[in-house]
Amino acid sequence: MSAAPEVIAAAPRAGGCALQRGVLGIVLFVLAWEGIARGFHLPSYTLPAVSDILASIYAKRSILFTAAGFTLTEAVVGYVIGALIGVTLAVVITLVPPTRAVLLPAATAINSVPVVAYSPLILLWFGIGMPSKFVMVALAVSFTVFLSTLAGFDRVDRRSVDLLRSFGAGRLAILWRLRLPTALPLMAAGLRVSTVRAIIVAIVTEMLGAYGGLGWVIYQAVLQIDFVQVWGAIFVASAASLAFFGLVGFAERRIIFWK
Amino acid sequence: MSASPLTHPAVTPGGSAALRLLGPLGRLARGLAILLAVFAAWEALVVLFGIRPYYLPRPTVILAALVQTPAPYIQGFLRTLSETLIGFASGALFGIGMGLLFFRARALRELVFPLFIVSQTIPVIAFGALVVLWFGNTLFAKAAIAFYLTFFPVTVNTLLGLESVDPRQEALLRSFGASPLQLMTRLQFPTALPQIFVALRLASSLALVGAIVGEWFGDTVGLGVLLLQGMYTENVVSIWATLLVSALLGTGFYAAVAGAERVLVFWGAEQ
Amino acid sequence: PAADLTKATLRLKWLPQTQFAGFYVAAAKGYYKDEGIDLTINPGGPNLLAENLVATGADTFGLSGGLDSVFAARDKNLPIVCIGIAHQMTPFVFVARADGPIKTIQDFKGKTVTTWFTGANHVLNAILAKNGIDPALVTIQPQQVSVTPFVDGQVDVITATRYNEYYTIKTRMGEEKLRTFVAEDSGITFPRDTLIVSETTAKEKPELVKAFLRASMKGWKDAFNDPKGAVDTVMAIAPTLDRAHQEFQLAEAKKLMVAGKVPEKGLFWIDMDAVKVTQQLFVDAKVISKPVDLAATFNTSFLEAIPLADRKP
Amino acid sequence: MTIGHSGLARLAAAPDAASASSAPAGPYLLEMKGLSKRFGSVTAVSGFDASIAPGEFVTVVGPSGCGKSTLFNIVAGLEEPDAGSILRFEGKGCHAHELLGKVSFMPQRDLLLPWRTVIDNAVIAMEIEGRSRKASRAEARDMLPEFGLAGFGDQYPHQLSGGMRQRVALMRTFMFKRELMLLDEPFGALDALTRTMMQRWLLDVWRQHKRTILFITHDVDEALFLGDRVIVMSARPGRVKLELKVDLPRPRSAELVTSPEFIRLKRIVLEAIEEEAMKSFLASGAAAPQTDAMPEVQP
Amino acid sequence: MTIGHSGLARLAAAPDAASASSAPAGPYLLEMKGLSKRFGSVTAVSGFDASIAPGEFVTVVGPSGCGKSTLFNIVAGLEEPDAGSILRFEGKGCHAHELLGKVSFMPQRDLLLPWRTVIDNAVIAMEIEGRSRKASRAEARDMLPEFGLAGFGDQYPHQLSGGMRQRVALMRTFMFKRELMLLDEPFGALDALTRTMMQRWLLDVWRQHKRTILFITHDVDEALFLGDRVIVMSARPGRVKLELKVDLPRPRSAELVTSPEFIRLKRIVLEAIEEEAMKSFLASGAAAPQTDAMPEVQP
Ligand SMILES: Nc1ncnc2c1ncn2[C@@H]1O[C@H](COP(=O)(O)OP(=O)(O)OP(=O)(O)O)[C@@H](O)[C@H]1O
Ligand SMILES: Nc1ncnc2c1ncn2[C@@H]1O[C@H](COP(=O)(O)OP(=O)(O)OP(=O)(O)O)[C@@H](O)[C@H]1O
Ligand SMILES: [Mg+2]
Ligand SMILES: [Mg+2]
Repeated sequence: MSAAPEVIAAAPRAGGCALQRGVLGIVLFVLAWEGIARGFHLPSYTLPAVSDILASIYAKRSILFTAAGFTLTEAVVGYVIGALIGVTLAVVITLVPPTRAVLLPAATAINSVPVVAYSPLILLWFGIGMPSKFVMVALAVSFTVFLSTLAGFDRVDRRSVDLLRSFGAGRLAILWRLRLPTALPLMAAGLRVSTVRAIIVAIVTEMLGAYGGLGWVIYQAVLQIDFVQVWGAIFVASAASLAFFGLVGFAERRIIFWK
Repeated sequence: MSASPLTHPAVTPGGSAALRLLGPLGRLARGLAILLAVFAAWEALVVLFGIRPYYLPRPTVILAALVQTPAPYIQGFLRTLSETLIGFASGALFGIGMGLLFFRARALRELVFPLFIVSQTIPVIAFGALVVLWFGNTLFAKAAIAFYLTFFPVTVNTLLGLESVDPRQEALLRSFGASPLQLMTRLQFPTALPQIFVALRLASSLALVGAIVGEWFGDTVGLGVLLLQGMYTENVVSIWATLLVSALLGTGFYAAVAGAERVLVFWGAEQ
Repeated sequence: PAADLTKATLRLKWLPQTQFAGFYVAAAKGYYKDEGIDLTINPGGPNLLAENLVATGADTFGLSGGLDSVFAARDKNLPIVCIGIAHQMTPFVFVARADGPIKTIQDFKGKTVTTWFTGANHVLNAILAKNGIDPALVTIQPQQVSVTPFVDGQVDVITATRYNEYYTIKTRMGEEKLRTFVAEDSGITFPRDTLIVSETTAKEKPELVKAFLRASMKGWKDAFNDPKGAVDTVMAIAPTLDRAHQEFQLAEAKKLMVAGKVPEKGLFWIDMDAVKVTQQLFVDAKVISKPVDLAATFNTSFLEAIPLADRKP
Repeated sequence: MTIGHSGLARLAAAPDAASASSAPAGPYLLEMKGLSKRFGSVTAVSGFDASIAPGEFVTVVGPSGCGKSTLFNIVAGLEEPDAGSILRFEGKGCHAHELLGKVSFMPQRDLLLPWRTVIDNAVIAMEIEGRSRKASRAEARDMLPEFGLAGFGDQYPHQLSGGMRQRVALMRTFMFKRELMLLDEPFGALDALTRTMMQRWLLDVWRQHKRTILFITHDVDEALFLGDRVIVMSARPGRVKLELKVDLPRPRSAELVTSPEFIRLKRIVLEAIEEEAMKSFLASGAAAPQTDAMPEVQP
Repeated sequence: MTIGHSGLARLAAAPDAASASSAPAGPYLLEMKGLSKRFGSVTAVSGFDASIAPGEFVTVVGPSGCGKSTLFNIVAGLEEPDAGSILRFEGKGCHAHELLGKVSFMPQRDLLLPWRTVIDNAVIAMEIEGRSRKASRAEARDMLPEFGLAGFGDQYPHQLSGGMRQRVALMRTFMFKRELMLLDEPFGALDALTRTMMQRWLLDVWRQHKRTILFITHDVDEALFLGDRVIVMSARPGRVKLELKVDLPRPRSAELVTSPEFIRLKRIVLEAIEEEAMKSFLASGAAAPQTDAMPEVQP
């Protein structure tokens, strides 16, 4: 099949010392930022100081946390829907091979359009409420999950399939006992990469029209020329992404223990 | 001994050889046939169920729009293409460079890598306004966003590729007295190339996303502009036409990168 | 001669359309060049704020959101100066169904009203306040990109710009099916589409500002006199636009631009009385923390330096 | 340093002499007559005839690519032979796919599922048969000591050495209780020493379980050490080149491989194989070797 | 079905008897005295003594993990031995790293670079030495027929069979013209038949090129068939367990492996190895075998 797994492996793991260095790196970066912003008296619309941003996050915490909850809801619901669609499609193609000739090219074609390009259409179709965000996130997630799951299903050793067949196993049994577990690592990689995308897509769509959420907060803050708040929302978004990513990564390590 | 190479089986099965010869053309024909079928089904669906045109216009209407006013779509295509190319190329070079640097300087990598990761969780669009402030209303502002989305996967995969070098292979070259530079050019970089290309293929789509999003920040030409315009004037036909052009651009660019990969990484990822 | 031209940019508030026809006509006909300006027109977009770009020097001129965003910018200490106002009256109308239950502003109570939270919401609040309606009694929601929810009857009142959404609703439903509520009927005027420059430009390059205003006025007058030509000019830049819509838009823009004191004072006139009223509105609504320095924010001297005959539409 | 031409000549008479004594009497468990299989223009197997009696241990050797695995795939029911081939199982003619689930098959690699413990890997075939999971697990646990896996039941494959993994794969094959077992180079991936240990152990297990085994290998020592009978296949398309009865006493011990009788049999098999290896090299389309010692077996 | 206890007893005297006759006279090319190497808490090699005379073909066998590759890494200059170890090359004492670029080393796998043609793979060592690319390519092209690769110079590794790849790797090693060649299980990945062919061919090439070869293998037949001398290593930590002179006539032909003298030597080596394999199994910490036939060589 032509759909190569496009899943980028996770960043190299960090050891104990590496962790310390990583924290040090972030601290240095923040200090440099603070120094530059304060030292050059940069106006907030160019680059606000980190301390100001943190202070603003604290001051506006209830707005930001509500918005983050809004965005996370959109991202997680869309993510789950997208993941289910992606896995289902891959299962259908595997169980009913003739569908591959139709579904795979169609999926690849739809996937060749950058997701954000769909947003105008989706907003027109589904309005600016949560449903349009669900659809956008699901769209972005489902293709990644679909392609990585299918690649996982296809990666299974032909000889293993033959072995189970020789035991009298049918397609479903082979899918359940062999293809699914084989595909898990690739699926998980797809799921992990999708977490960050889910949140970014939710925010991007919110900025084009929404009733709330971090993207909406950013949009409003830009209009009110409140760049400290823009940065505050970016910080919160980034933290939410990291948390979502970490959570899925943790679940992955628990489930795929044999790697 | 003028033998034929052994992997080309001495006798190639006739049927499959013919198929392979037909390969690219045949696949193209099949792809076009499927496309036509999809369009026909779509047209029929809209007509039969009387779907309102501002929900889903008929494909013939979309194609007609493309044919009647091709100029904005062609200009948009070219403009977005150049932004994508510049962002992609700079992101790829920077990504590979950082990968090499991180590979050689472990301490630096541990210091900077977490920042790279965090940077990727920032929604680009939040940056749009700032990028216009920093880079002005130029093509480079868009390319900068494409760059931002591109470099990270390339860095990660370059690093992973370099680290996947077989230590025995390295030992072999060292036993021949190879210097670090010789190791890099003759072993490490070529080994990493397949991995790098996986990232480049991904980056080709991301660069396009970056260019389109970048165009939402005040521009006159580009596919992103056409999308916005279509959205705010509720011109669904124009949105669809732009989607089709984006698909063309996306597929074409991806195919180009994949083609380059096939030529440069002719030996395949597995060995 | 190209070497003598001063480079400058104009940042619009939105994508190219005939709402900005005069500027495009002036550029196309070389009026800016005649005034010694090599002007680039940069469109806006969602998420872009002309005030910000002008304040930082990224753009020379800005056609910004309106008095609301000018006040907000000054409130945040952005060094910008308003040198003219394009739309002399409120460009928004509130639209309900003619055959629906909403006959007067009072009927907004208990109904769903959608509006943009980018300025139009202030107008809505002011209208409600003027009519003694507690905003809490009205369900105010952010407005969709599409007018479909209103057309489908999911929303009772929708906000529309006279030149954009109103046209879309009208073509989809028929004008006779619509009832409109205008801010001016409640004694409120909300001028929008303000021309701004940075304080530095205002101080150091007054001639440039005047030259820009002169050329722009010329462009606009041409656009009013030859709407077809103006639409052609804009459509050359954004060919995917709908011509009929753009013609309508230009006609509406003209109405907005020649309203108020413009017949006596000329295009882009800054009606300080209207400005003061609007500021009070914002202070009352706590949109800005304190009144701004009006003298520093609004500078009519550039307009006044142009002979009145040239300014009159 | 030569593929002795004298050897080839000498061999000409050998196969028939040897195979004359090799066919066991009685009703056969598996009979193959004129078995053929083409893949496109490649004929993998052509006119293969052999019969396996119940309880026999038959080993198959032959040059790489001669169709050994293809043969096994047919007998395991995974692939249909070409028209005209005759396949009889337990005295009845049948289609290959009817053998699915009736023959216990172990492929070239251990193919353990990394997410299953030793026990769960061993019971997978029974699980697919729909047998009670609990009962089959208990049964597997009881068999662990016999397979040298006592105490390893709850380990995962990646925690095992190559030899142990191979034993788990064998245990899985044994637990799928079918009269006929097909083992395709089960020890091919092991180093020479581990391999020797495993051979001796396999004979032990086979003696206790009394199954019929068809065993593919590349290694002549292994074929002779294990088999009641050795089938040497010709170069592609695979046919029977030589059937050789191995009249060595059982149980067989390590010293056997250096006994004169073993050496005598080994010489016969080696010469037959060498002739075929040479053929397969010539058939691969290469010109005659430049040195006298570079025949290439793999296509 | 046992690891003959009688065998172990008989062996007790054997090593010394055998090794007494094994040391060749004259100045040595390579001398190792008390060579040791620890990795953390694992002692891979400990007190290894051996000397290699110019032109000799010495083979090394030993259980898996006994430190053979570690030994080669030291001699190739890739790893320093622990303090107290003595390493002499061409009569002069030296550090291991001084040997980098002085010894021609071929690791366990062919390790061909997939993006280089056969020729370019063969010349990589010369390229690293800084020799003219054109000249070395021409030289490589001339050597192709000898290595059975005529006409394959511009092919890529993935187009070659396993045996041919191995020959390219050997060609690369030969083209790095150094007195001493270290070959670490060069045929380990080949099937038994290809392997036999390659052995005979290697002897041929060696005869013509007159190099000194140190050759690691797991296969006793291979060690005896190729070597002037066989060094059997003990289980980890690796020492010399047995040095055995192989007084078989050269050139050696395929029939040799079934000759009585060969069988006699094989028996000696097998017993020495089996004792060590058993030791290494017991040392691996596993419980005593449950059946009498499941020793495990790999830890
Ligand atoms: N599914 C298939 N499609 C096409 N050709 C095949 C297929 N399976 C096997 N072949 C071909 O049939 C021939 C015999 O293959 P097979 O795997 O049976 O050989 P083998 O004797 O098992 O070899 P080895 O000793 O290397 O395992 C080979 O030339 C192979 O390329
Ligand atoms: N770099 C290293 N770090 C730690 N331990 C090592 C290292 N290299 C080798 N060892 C250990 O030293 C021992 C000897 O390893 P070595 O590779 O030399 O064995 P070998 O005899 O070549 O085995 P095989 O026959 O399997 O190739 C092993 O236990 C191995 O785990
Ligand atoms: Mg096989
Ligand atoms: Mg080793």
